[in-house]
Amino acid sequence: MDDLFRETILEHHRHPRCHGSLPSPDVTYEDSNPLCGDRVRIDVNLRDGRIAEVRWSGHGCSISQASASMLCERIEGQPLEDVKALTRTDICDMLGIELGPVRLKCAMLALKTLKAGVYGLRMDEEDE
Amino acid sequence: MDDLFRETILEHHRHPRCHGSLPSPDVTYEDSNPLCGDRVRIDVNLRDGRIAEVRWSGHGCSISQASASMLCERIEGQPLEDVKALTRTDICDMLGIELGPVRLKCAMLALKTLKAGVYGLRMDEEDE
Amino acid sequence: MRESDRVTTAGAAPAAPAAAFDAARVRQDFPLLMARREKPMVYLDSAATSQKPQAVLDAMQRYYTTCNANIHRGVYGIAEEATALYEDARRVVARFLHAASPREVVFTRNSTEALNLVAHAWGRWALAPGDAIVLTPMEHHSNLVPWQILATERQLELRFIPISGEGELQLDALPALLADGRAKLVSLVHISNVLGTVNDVAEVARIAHAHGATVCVDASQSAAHMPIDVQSLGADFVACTSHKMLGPTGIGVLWGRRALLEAMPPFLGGGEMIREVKLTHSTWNELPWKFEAGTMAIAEAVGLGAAVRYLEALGMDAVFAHDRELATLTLERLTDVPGLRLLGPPASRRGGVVAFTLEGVHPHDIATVLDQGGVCVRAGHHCAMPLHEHLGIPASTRASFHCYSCPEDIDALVAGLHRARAVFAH
Amino acid sequence: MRESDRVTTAGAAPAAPAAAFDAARVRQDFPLLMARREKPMVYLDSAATSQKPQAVLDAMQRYYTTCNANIHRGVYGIAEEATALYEDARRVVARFLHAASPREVVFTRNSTEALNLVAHAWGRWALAPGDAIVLTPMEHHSNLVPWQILATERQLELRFIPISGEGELQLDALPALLADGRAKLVSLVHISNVLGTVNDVAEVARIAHAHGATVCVDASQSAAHMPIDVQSLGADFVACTSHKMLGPTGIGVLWGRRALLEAMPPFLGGGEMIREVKLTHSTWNELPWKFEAGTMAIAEAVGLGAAVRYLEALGMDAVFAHDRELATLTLERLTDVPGLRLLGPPASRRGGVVAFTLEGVHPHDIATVLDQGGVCVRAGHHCAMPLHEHLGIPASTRASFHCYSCPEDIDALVAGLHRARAVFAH
Ligand SMILES: Cc1ncc(COP(=O)(O)O)c(C=O)c1O
Ligand SMILES: Cc1ncc(COP(=O)(O)O)c(C=O)c1O
Repeated sequence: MDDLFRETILEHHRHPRCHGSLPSPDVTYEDSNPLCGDRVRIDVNLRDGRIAEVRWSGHGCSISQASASMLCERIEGQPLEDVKALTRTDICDMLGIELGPVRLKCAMLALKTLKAGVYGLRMDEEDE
Repeated sequence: MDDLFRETILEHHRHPRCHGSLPSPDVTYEDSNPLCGDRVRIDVNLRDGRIAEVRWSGHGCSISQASASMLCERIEGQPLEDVKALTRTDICDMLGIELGPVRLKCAMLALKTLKAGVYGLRMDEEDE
Repeated sequence: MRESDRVTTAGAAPAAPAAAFDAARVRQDFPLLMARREKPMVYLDSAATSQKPQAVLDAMQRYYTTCNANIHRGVYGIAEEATALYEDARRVVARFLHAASPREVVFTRNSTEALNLVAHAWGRWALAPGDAIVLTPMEHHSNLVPWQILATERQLELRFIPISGEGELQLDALPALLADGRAKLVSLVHISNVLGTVNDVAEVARIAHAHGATVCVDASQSAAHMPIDVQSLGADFVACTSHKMLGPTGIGVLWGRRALLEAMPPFLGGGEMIREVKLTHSTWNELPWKFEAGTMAIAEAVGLGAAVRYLEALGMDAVFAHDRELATLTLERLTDVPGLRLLGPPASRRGGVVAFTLEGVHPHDIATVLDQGGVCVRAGHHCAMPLHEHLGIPASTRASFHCYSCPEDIDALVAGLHRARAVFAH
Repeated sequence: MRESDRVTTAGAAPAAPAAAFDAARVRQDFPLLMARREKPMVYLDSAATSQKPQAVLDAMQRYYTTCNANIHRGVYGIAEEATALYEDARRVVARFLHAASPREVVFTRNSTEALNLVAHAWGRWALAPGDAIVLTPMEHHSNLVPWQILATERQLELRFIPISGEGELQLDALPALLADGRAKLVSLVHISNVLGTVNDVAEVARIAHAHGATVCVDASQSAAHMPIDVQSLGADFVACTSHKMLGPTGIGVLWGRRALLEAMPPFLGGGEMIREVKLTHSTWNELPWKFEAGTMAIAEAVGLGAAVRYLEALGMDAVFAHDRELATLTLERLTDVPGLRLLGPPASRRGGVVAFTLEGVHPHDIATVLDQGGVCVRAGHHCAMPLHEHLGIPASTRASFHCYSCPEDIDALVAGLHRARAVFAH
């Protein structure tokens, strides 16, 4: 159990942070993982080049949902350029686990959705 | 050399029997082997339920051409029902050699053409 | 059967003929399952792909090391051998499916390509705007998406046979779907890869044919697990896929009625499928080669031939009985797991596939916990999103069996499910 | 290179860098060629299909016996391993072709399917009635028939770049073929599988692009034998096929520019290539999976990856130099055989393919006599009927080489040709 279900992942899964939606968000974007159906929507308000508020919702496995929760908790209030610089490595560090190519897609869904929504950015394969 | 190029095959190849065409044949049919391009045309005149005259032409390897020559020599004057009964085994016996699946198609081209022309018969896989 | 055999067999298994099937012994033919590992391998994902017996690997290895050559056009020794092996595999598959002739057996890449072949070559030729195609909501995407693409392109209507809450076709509704004569095709799955439901394809074919519709069957799951007789099924096209049949990846089969295959235009163009090529036009080869463009999966055909021979030696009746026995046991054992919802019909009407959900634990997480105990199951939509939508769930967890699966595998599954509940208990 | 390496290499082969390539040693990696037989095996049909090194067979065997599982959707250990191996093969192929990204690399069944994919997905999307496609008369049927089918369906015109008597493209004629702006595609073979001609694809692409036409390259022969850089070739699509590249049957590759692949609709529909499926419509997955429907040739991808690594270790420059050396030698030696007519250009402008006719002896008969001496060559139209018609011959005999071919193979060929003349002397 120790590896994939670290207590912090289970904790975020049980008590997700920044969960929900924003009334009239500056940006809202939704994406899914075609292979497993995990789905994440992220609402963002921007102010002064920062992520002022962020809320997420969705369904899927504990990895995809905990990753969304941790990511949103981390970026709220952060400058956009720091968010833009986030990579696969940051997500893996945040989760604190090693992932194979299939579960990695679950883990990366939230960041992918965020970047596509906020910057219209497509992540290239190095980041996935 | 002994196997495939028996003297009788080479002999028919050098001096084909019933070679040429008929001025106004009752039946004329041409077919080719799509895999190697061997081609045979057979002209037939029918009389009293017999193959009265038969001539063939074409191009291809010694097996396909010798087989056409031997077949035509054998069937000229024969009753149609005997011709209809000819099978793969008869052709192999006539050539006197064992053939793999690829060369077998060369050997069978003349009989296939004859049957398609005279009876509109499609040979099933057992005969090929 | 010789007298002495009969005596021995009868003596060994007087009341339970299925006991003749010894999965523990069968298992020994499968090197992946027998390999020494840190934790034991409990493979319960045969509906996704099956493991391969040594005989299949050996057949391919032998091909590559003794007679690898391109086929049909080489006149030298190993090319003749390779051609003979490839065409022999076709004959073995024809026998296995009870095809009228090997000419009705077309090799494809997989089931998906076989179904696309029907959609492209038959569909674009036989269907006109306003026609309809009848499908079911339990189709694998491979028997859904090709028809959606065709429907958009040709302005066809898609109709669906309704299914019951247990996931069985409601065939009383079929005549009404066919009544206006616009439905020219009924295409359906034989065994659902999620529900395990065994559809009554013969009855569907009877009704469809009575209304003049052609019948296409996705036998991806069934051909791998039960006897298939394309004649008595009454279908016009049947698709199956080697990698679920103990054979290699990279090859599948389309069986079609000869008259249909002959009338249809070809699908892919290239070497092999032609009779004569000019610069601007061509004529087509005979069946089945008309549908086989370019260098085919030769080694894979040889491997599939060996797999089919292996299955024939086991006996498909026995394989199916074994699957169903394990499904029965699994359904029984899973009722002990709190919060578990079973999908699909009772074991008596299904194949070796059992899918379920577990309250409060996402299927991916179940599969991950199970994996930590060495148990391999599939989690997700199993390429059947519309079915999951119909069932009101985003995903499910699925255990599936083949001839090498054992009751011990199910013990490990049940233990893993209890563990998953514990990990995710709130 | 470390200093010590440089010294050693320089010391071992001071004047002849090609001598570093030791075909006799390479040959030992190929079990089929090394197997003990009654008569020695002289394999001169590598343009039809190549033999496979042990490393390729081992990679596939290892896949099947340690981590065979369906990919992309399994979350358990061996499914993650299988997915990683499959996607690693894609990365290796991308590197080999110098693709900008692995996303531009689509796995297909063979070259033929890759070219059909372009004709179906790009062609039906990009071309309208009245448009034209420019081809050459030296195309393999696989790069001819798909365009013929499309041309008939869409009322397109086919145009052909003329070729010289020696079988080389007359590129001065190309601008005129493109001048009216109706030609939207130029599709041509890189190395002819009959003539051996190496076409100047980069120059064709330059001219075509200047006229706004897209460029598709059939690299079936070239990718197996010379360095390919899709960037410097300037093509938009490139097709190649594993079984000629020392890899297994059952898999091929389409490389395409990312922007084009993204804009095109999908080809085959089914599992894997979708994002979301509803009952009556679907959305597509990202590249490259949008073009990979159903369970792909997983073991074969692993085998192809191993083959590409093997080729990279040999060095594609060295492989091509070796091919050309053997072609040079063969052309020299064949001039000694009376009645022999060589097809194609001088060795300095060709790859490792030498086709010819012999007066008075049909190519099939030549191949059969050669086979009796253990020499495997191909006889026929080599899936290039229009080229043979252009050359005024129904068929030809072809000898072709790969990294394991040796000068002794050519001795055996020449001896066999003298024998064939003797048998068929009138
Ligand atoms: C030039 C050329 N193009 C296309 C092909 C077709 O390759 P495949 O049969 O693997 O699709 C071949 C080989 O047969 C070839 O030599
Ligand atoms: C019912 C069903 N149909 C079609 C397929 C597709 O098979 P393949 O991926 O081999 O084309 C599968 C398996 O994935 C299946 O279970």
